[in-house]
This record gives sequence, structure tokens and C-alpha cells, in this order.
Amino acid sequence: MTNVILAALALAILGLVLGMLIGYTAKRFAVQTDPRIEAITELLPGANCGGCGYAGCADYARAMVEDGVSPAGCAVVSEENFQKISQALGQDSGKRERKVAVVYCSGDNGHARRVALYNGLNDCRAAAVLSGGGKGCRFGCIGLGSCARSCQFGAIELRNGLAVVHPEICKGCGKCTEVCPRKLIRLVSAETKAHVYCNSLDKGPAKRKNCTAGCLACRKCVKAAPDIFNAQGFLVRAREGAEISDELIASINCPTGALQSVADHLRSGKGKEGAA
Amino acid sequence: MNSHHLPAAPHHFAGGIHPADGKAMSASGTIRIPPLLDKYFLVIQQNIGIPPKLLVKKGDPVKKGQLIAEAGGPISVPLHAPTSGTVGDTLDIPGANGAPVPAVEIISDGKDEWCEPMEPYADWRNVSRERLLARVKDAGIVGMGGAAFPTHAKLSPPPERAIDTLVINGAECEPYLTADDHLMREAAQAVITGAGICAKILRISHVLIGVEENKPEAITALRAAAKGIRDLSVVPLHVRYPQGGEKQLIYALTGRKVMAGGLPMDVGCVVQNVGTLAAIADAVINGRPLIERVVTVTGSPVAEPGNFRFRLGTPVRKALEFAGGIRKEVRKLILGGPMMGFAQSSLDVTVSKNTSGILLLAADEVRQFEAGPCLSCGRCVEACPMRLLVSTLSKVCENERYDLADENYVMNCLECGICTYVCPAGRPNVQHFRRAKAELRTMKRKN
Amino acid sequence: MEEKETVSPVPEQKAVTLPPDGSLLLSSSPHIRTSLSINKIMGEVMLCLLPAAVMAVCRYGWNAVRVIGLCMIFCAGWEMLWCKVTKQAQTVRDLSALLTGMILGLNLSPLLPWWLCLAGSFVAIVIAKQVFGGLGQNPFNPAAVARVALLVGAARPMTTWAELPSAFAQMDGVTSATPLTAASQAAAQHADLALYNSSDFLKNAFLGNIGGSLGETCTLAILIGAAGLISLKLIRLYIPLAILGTITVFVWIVNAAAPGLTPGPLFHLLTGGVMLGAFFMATDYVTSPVTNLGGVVFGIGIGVIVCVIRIWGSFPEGMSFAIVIMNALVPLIDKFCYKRPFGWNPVNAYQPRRGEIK
Amino acid sequence: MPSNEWLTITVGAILVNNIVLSRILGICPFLGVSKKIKTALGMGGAVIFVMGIASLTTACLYRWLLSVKLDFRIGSFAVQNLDMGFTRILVFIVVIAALVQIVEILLQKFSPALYGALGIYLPLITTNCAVLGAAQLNAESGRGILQSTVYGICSGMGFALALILFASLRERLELSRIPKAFQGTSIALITAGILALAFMGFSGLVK
Repeated sequence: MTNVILAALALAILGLVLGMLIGYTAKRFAVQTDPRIEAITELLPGANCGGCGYAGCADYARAMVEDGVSPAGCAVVSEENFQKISQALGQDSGKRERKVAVVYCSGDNGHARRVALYNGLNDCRAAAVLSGGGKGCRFGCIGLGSCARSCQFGAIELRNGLAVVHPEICKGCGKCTEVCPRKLIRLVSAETKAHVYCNSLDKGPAKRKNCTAGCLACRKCVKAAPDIFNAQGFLVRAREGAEISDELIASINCPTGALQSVADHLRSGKGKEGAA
Repeated sequence: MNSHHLPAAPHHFAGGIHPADGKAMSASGTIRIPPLLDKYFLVIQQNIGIPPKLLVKKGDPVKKGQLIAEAGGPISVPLHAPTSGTVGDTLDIPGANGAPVPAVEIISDGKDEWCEPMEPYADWRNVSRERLLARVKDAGIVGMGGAAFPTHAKLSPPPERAIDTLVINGAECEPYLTADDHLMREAAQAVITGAGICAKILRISHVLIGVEENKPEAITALRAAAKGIRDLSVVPLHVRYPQGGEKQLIYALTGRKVMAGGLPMDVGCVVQNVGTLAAIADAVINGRPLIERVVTVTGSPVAEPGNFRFRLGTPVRKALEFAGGIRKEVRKLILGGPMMGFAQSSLDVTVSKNTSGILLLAADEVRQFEAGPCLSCGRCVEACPMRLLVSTLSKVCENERYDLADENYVMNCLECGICTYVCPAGRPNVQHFRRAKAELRTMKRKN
Repeated sequence: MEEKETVSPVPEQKAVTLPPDGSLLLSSSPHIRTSLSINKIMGEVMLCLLPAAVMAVCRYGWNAVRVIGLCMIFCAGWEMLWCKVTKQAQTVRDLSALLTGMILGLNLSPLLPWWLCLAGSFVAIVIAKQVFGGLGQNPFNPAAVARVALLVGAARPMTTWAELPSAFAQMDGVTSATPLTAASQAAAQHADLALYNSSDFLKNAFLGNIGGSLGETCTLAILIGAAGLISLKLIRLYIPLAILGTITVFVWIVNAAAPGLTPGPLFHLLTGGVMLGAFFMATDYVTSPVTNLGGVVFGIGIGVIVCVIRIWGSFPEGMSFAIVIMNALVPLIDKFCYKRPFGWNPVNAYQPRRGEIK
Repeated sequence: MPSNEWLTITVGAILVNNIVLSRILGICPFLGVSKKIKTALGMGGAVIFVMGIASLTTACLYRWLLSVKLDFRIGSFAVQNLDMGFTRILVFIVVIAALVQIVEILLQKFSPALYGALGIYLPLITTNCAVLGAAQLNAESGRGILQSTVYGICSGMGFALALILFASLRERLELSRIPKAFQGTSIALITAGILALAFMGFSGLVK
């Protein structure tokens, strides 16, 4: 019994001495860090997608706290956490507009003309310098899926040689817009319900030769709704965030189908794949 | 071989291979001159650097050799009309690397009349080097071996660089191509004269001409033409690709190693291609600008392969017609040689200042890339003339780890294609490295 | 310049038949490629292993056919099964699994039961190769790993040898042990090792009249195969020569320092799996360094480890252990044995000075 | 067979009875910090250091306090033949834990980069079985203080060797197309298993 008591005593003393030693060293050699960095890192999504331009979420959190960078740079974080971060930083948070990526092309294998076969790396950037990977159109989607691979959230689907963004999954981080060598992916307001899915600046006949789904700049849509659509050279664009009803699209009845509602664009690709 | 106190010239380099060269197909005969075409499509930018500025507009009459675009800056050269006629549309045609490029159409009037020529310097030895250099620039001369770098810029190194040797590239190590070989055989005197002009511009006398041993006629012709010229030697080199790579050639001829990321002038050398020299001689002695070049049209589907003196702007479609047409199914159309040339998807590409060959490959000659697993067999490492750790690099690039690619010196890759040629797994190494280099360049530009 | 202004006769204009739209192939340079392929390499290596396999059949008869055949079939089977289960393209056609099976079979005892062949093949193909991602991704030599696993896990069947119908068997009086085991036992008992250095014994070892695994007994057959490998340019000599050289030097030094500890260098070269390992297993592309210098370091490492295990360790043979251990070092060797690119640090850098220019 | 005691300790600790590959101790940091050679080097150094110091301290404690019979009296309270050996594990743990804590604090102060790289794994050495195991093995085999320290350092070196080997392999594995099910820890464990298998070849080198 004495042994046990003695042992306990001895250990207690040992623990006390060592504890004091640790306490002393901890005080003597303490390193100061801002607790907010850790807190904000916790609030960030932790996907480390790099969409904000920093090396991962922790780095961005550090930049927010130390360099006063705005938290709006993170497109992925949820609204709730965004508010919390703004609070932690003592900033006034504004309302953020949700943005999604859109691939401005509808030239899948069924529509776009192939001028050559491509044999090489399965990567758009590598193919872009080789006559654009075989498709005739030099503005459209190359269709090797570099954007799909770059997407952390799996929002891009490669469908019959055309990349299609699923807007409900897309977080708007913008990674795909950087990866695409053709620069035909853009971040637009999620409110936009329809787009002219074409990116070609070629003249009408040249465009027609290369793709049966390109915008021919017939201006049917511009005439129907001049406040929504505006032609820039040989390409028409829908105004971002404009209210476009399905009826309007139906009444315009785009001859090549380049103007489509987002939902139709998602659906039509599927149907064609089944047909092909 | 030379009196200079230089490191021993090894006449070869480490690594390299000798692929089946297919040169016999186009080696015989002489350089053929094709008849005049109705239309030429002259790509406006035919040089690396700044594009020239177009001086003519649609409907303007032009004479053969007339200036139609002036140099756009120091690293730029002017462009001249290939024949007489009128200027047509300015339009986009497929460029050699796939992207469409602006070109100007010249509609021939069939007379092929020369414009007022530049003053011929028949006695070039007594012309000042400044005037010679200006002539090289005015004649629109670029490196005709493939790089298309403006020659006048190469011939005016910064004053702090001491140049002592002019290295002349007659190696023509690319398989299938015989354009330089034919040029050296038939216009050896022009090559030697061009070398003399360059040497005078550079204020040096030591000239080394490297020619692979498999071109004995060219060596004989050059030696005959160079007879009696002190300090100029024609050096036979081992037959080994890429003997004509700048760094490899300098090493083989002088034993000097150009530092990674460095330029030939760092080791006191200036390298010129034989075709460029012949063009320089023509420009100086006859006062004629660069409007035509020797092109090899070859490959098993070509009915009558050979070498042609094509005007710039000749569409490949027409070029193939001159060569007798196509006699079997073509799988690949290549501008340049098979190792470093560019595959084309259209016959509308045109001959430009750096087009050394038009090569067609039939289906049975093309082995596609398979992207098999790297066995780490080391054949690529053994063959790499830049001594890169290709197998590791290839895997690193496949995983898009460009940081590691940089650590493994991917920026030193020549893109000569040897590693891809020897790879039993059929991995598209060169494409990997090209992509990695492009990515790294953008990354570095960003930072 | 001899300018030719005359236009040469033009061939009559033949219509250029164009390739149909979209049939031209676009790819990055180079546009020509060697005719070598992975399955060609594997097939040629198997061809080079044939002499050893034939000798094994001559020595051990149907048992040799059984073990080698079973291993090849099982290896190919496991590979096919794996590809099926993981839903990927069948890779058995690259012949690498068959080659692994063949090497594994040559590394086993002729009396090994079929289920151990099955287990060994499983270790080689699935555990040592496919879980790492298949051919080209495995850090360890599959056959060597399988042999090590069998040696450790099934020591008895792995070291039970058939009665040797040769003259030497009677001479030695040991029928159930390889000369290596016998020699190491003899050394432990401080017995005379002269027998193992006799020219008679060495001749038998060279011709294959000794006990051992199927493929490793006949040095002559392996050397014939090795000559094939070299003449077909399948391997470079750096690795085998480094291994053999290291073993020779190491054993020679040990012999000089402590006579009676182990038989001479020739004994060590001619017995056990040294020859088979040096030429066919250590030179496996995937698991050996890519540079020549790296190969030498790799070979020296194997040689030293083999000798240490043979002379002082409790296993009589250490070739496969040595190969697997050095396989683990290959990434480090590749890292440190790589000389930098051409012109990175020119030894004979030439810097022309102003005064030298005329 | 090498009979020299020091050779036995060093070769035994580094190769034959490698603390990771043969005794399967310290697997957590072995798997955790082996992703990069650089961090593996740092961790290896830390382990060598901690093991050396821990072995030294614990050996001293054991030699002079725990393995001897104590006689002492405090006032009227007298103790005779007190054997504190049974508290060995407790004492070792407390001492090692405190030691590592101090090392950690010092690292954070003087080498933040290394601290960041080692991250969570430094506290893990606190109660690491490899460190404790080395101390225990020392106590069990009755080695002297110097021998114990050398053993501790060599065990650390064995750990570092295995770690660096493993890190270089994992750097290579990172570039491999490993099936998804086997990525990460599972392939690391398989690799470690094969390595352990190969290191069995060294058995019998020392008794």
C-alpha cells in the first residue's frame, strides 16, 4: 500500500515539475497567432479550389485577416458562412449574386464538322495548338474535357464531344474559365434563363460550314426582343440576368437552335446522345 | 582542322538516334522549278517576332519582288510579292501550326515582271558591313531552317558579346528532307558566298560548315566551292538526329556547350542554315528579295517526290500537283520533317519562308500514340540530346504536376521528338512537354 | 549563284485526289515512331528465358513444365480477373503477366504444389502489381515479391528439392538442400569448404548439375539468354555487371579477411539465383533506375545485400530480398544519380574574351 | 556473425529489428508524415532526437531510481527496499510526453516551417509507441545508459531510414494510376508490408 501511495506521490511530483517546465517554456517561447484565421478557415468550404487566387482556403483566410482581403473572393462558400466570415472580420457584407459557368457552344459531335482526326493527349489545351483538335470551328468547344477534369465539384459533363455545365451543381468558382483554351466558358448570373450557345466570330457562311448549331446572326431574336438580345458582329448575346420566358424562345424559334433555354440545352444534349 | 585554341571538336553529341530516314525517295534529280500559278496566298507574318505592316490594298498592281509589307519593328522583316499582278483579298487561311492566319492574295498577271531591283553588290567584299546588314533585312531574310527568326537580328549580336565562329548548319538531320542537301549540291557557291557575307557582317573569319556524312556530294561540292578560303572548313558529322539542333551542332563542331537557357552567342557562335546563306547571297549579289525557297515534297503517297523551288504563298494543294499528285491514301500531311514538323488538317496551307518540306504519310506508315504505361525502360533517357530525365518528366506531366516538371528541367526540352520516337509504349511525350512548357510560361507570366 | 531561270518540264497536271474531309490525322510531332512495342519487348524477354526453361524441363521433367506452366497461366488469369473486376481494358495482351509468371516459375522449386503457385501468382500480379496501378506503376518486382512472400510464408515447400539424378548429388550426399544451404550449414559447423571451390563442383554448377530453383541452376542457359537480351538491345549491362562485380569483390574481400566463412566468389556467382536475378529480374525496366549511373548504384546495392544475407543472415539465399529492398531505393537513386541537362554546368565552358577576336 | 556489442546494437536497431518494419511500432507517423521526402527528413530528425533524449532520460531514471531498491526516511516515515520498477511505463510516458511538448514549443519558436510541415505528428511522438517502445526495450534488455542512448538513436535512425525510403516510394506512387479503392493509406500499408517482407531477409544477421 505504501508503495502505491509513494508511487502516486512520486508521479504527482514528477508531473508537477514537468508541467511547470512546460509552462515556463510555453510562456518563454510563445508564438502569437490570430485565432480568427483558424476560425475563418473552418468556415470556408475547404475545397482548396484556388478560385480566390490563393493557395487554398487557409491561405485565403490568412490573407483576409492579415491583408484585409474581401471575403467576396470565395464564390463557393455558403451564404450563411459568408455572413459569419464578414462578421468575424467586422465588415459589412453585401448581397452576393450567384454566378454559374456557361459553355457558349452547342457544337457537339452531331453538329460540329470534323476536319481531321485527333490523336494525342486527352487535353484541350494540348489539342488547341494542333489545329484545334480536329473540329472545324476554331471558337467552339474542343470537347476533350479539360474543364470537366478541372471542376472540383463535378459540375461539368462531357456529352457527345461537348462540355455542358450543370448550373445546379456549379459553384461559380471560375476554375473552368481559366482552363478552357478557347475561353468560351464564362461566369454569368444564375438568373439568366437562356443563352445563345455559340462563340464563333466567323462570318455566317463560314460558321454554317463548320457547325449546324452556330448562331448565324439572322437577328430574328434581336428583332423579337431588342432589349434582351444584341448582336455583336456575327454573334448575338442575351443580356445577362434578363428575364427570358420559354414562350419568347418558342416564338423566336431560332433556326439553328443556338438560342436555347438553360433547361433545354441540358435536355437536348441528352436526347442527341441517345440518338447517336 | 582548325587552328583555334578550342575545346576538341567531338563531331557528335551525346544521345540521339538515327531513325529510318527515307531520304532516298527525294534524293535523286535536281531542284525543279514549277510553273507560275494564278494565285498566291502570302501569309503576312512569316517571321518570329513582330508581324510586318501591309503596305498594299486590294486592287493595287504589284511587280515581282515588290515590297508589300514593311518590317513592323526590330525583330521583323519585310515581305515581297512572289510575282507580278494585282493584290486580291486579305483573308484568313490555315497557318502551319493550325490556327488561321491572315494572308494576302496575289493574283498573277502571267508576266512575272521584276520590279526595280535593289542595287546588286556583285563586289560585296568592298561593301560596308552596315549596308550588307541592311540588305539582309530589306530582302526579308529569316532563318530558313525552321525557326524563321529574322536573320539580320541574329547577325547583329549585342556589342558586349564576343563572336568568333560562324557555324553553318548543313546537317539536315530530319528524315525524309533533302532540300538543304540539294541546295548544297546545286548552289554550293551561293552557300559559301553567303557564309562569307555573314562572316564579314560579324567581323569574323572562322567559319565551320557541319554536314552529315550521308551527304557526300554536298560535302564535295561545298569543299570545291570553298577551295582556297582560309579558316573555312566543311566538317563531316556523324549521321545522328538531332545533329542539326543548334546546341548539338555547336557542340559537335566546336566542343562548346551552350548553357541551359542560353543562346549560341553565349559561347561565341552564330548559327545559320545553308538555305538562309543562299538567300543572303542572292539578295546581296543579285539584289533580289526572298520570294522563293527550296522545298522537299516527299512521302510514299507522292507520285513524283523531289525538290522544288516554290514561290512563297504556293498552296500545298498546288505543290502536290506539281509533284505528280497522290497515288495512295494519305493519312497525315506534315509541313516540315517527320520529327519536328506540324501535322495539317487542310491542303490550303501555303509554303512560307520556313517551310522546308511537305511530307505525306500513308496509313500504314503512321503509328498512332497509345498513351501506354511508362515502363521506365530508359530508352528516352538514353536518347535525349538534352539529357533530360524523360521518363520521370513524362509521368509528371501526365499528372499535370507542372511544379515537378519545372524541377525536372522541362524548360530545356528541344521538342526534337526523339523520346517519343523511341518510346515502346507510344506515349506522346513531346506533346506532354509542350503543354507543360506552355503552362509554365503562363504561370511565370502571371507571377 | 547559278540561277536557273528555265522552267523545268512540268509533269502533266494530274488531279490531286484529296483525302476525304476529316480523315487526315492530327497529332503532335514526331510523326514517325519506332516499331518497338511493349508486347514485343515482353515476348522477346520470354524468348530469352527459353534456354533456362528448356534446361529446367530437361533436369526436372514434367514437374518443371507443371510449375512454370501453372505460374504463367495463373498470372495471366489473375491479370484477366483483375481487369474484369475493376472494369478496365484487358491488359493481358501486353504479355507482361505471362513474363512475370515465367520468371516466377523459374524461381520456384519443381516440387511446389499447385496452390502455392496460385498464391504466388496472386502476390505477384495482384498485390505487387495491379493494386499499384498495373504495368509500369509497380515499385517492386512482382516476381521477386512473390518469391520473397513464398520463401517467408512457405519456407519448407520452397526449399524442398527433388532427388538429383546427377553424379554430383551422390558426391555431395545432400539431396534435399541446394549447394548454398549446404555450404552455409557447412560454414556454420566450421567444416571444410574446399569442396565448393573445386573446379569439379563449379563446372557442375555452371552446367546446371546442382540443386536449386527451376531456372537458376544452369548458368550456361541463363548466359545464353542474357546474350540474347543484350544482342536484342533489351537490357543494358550496367546493372548485371555491377551486381556480379560487387559480389565477386565482396566475397573476395571476405574470403581474404576471414577464410572459412564462405566459399569463393565463383561459387557465389554460379549458385542460387544470382545469374537469373542479375540478368532477368534486377533489369526489369519498371523497378530499376533509368540512368546508367543509377543502374550501377542499384547493382552494387543488390550485390552487397546478397552477400550480407548469404554470408551472415539466416536465409541461405538473398537475391530476391536484395532486389526488393533495392527496388524500394530506386526513387531515391533516380533522384540522386541524375546528372543535369546538357549544358547545365559546362565543365569546359568557353567564354571568348575580347582580345581573342580578330 | 558480428559479435561486437555495438555492431549488434546498431545493425540490429537499424536493419534487422527495424522499429517500423520489424517491430511494427510508430506506424501512425510513419504513414502520416511520409508523403514528401522533405517532411520525412524533418520527422526522421525529430524522431532520432526525441528517441535519443528519451532513451537517455529513461535509462537514467531506470538505472538510478526504478530498478534499485530504495531506502529512505522522511521524518518518522521510513521506507525500506522500495521497488518502484512497476511504475516504469507510467514514468516513461510522463517524461517522454513532457520532453516532446518542450521540443514542440521550441520548434514552433525557432523553426516554424518545420513545425508547420510536421503539423499534428509532433504531438503524436509524445505518446508514440516507438519512443516508448525503445525505452521499454532498453529497460528490458538491461542495457547500460550509453548503450541505451545509442540504441535509442539507432532505432530513430531505423525509423528515419524506413520513413525516407517510404516517402520516396510514395512520391513515386503519387504519379501512379492507383485504383481508387487503394489510394492513400491502403496502398501505403501494402507498400509497407512488402518492405517489411523484404527486410525479413536481414533476419539472423544479429542474434
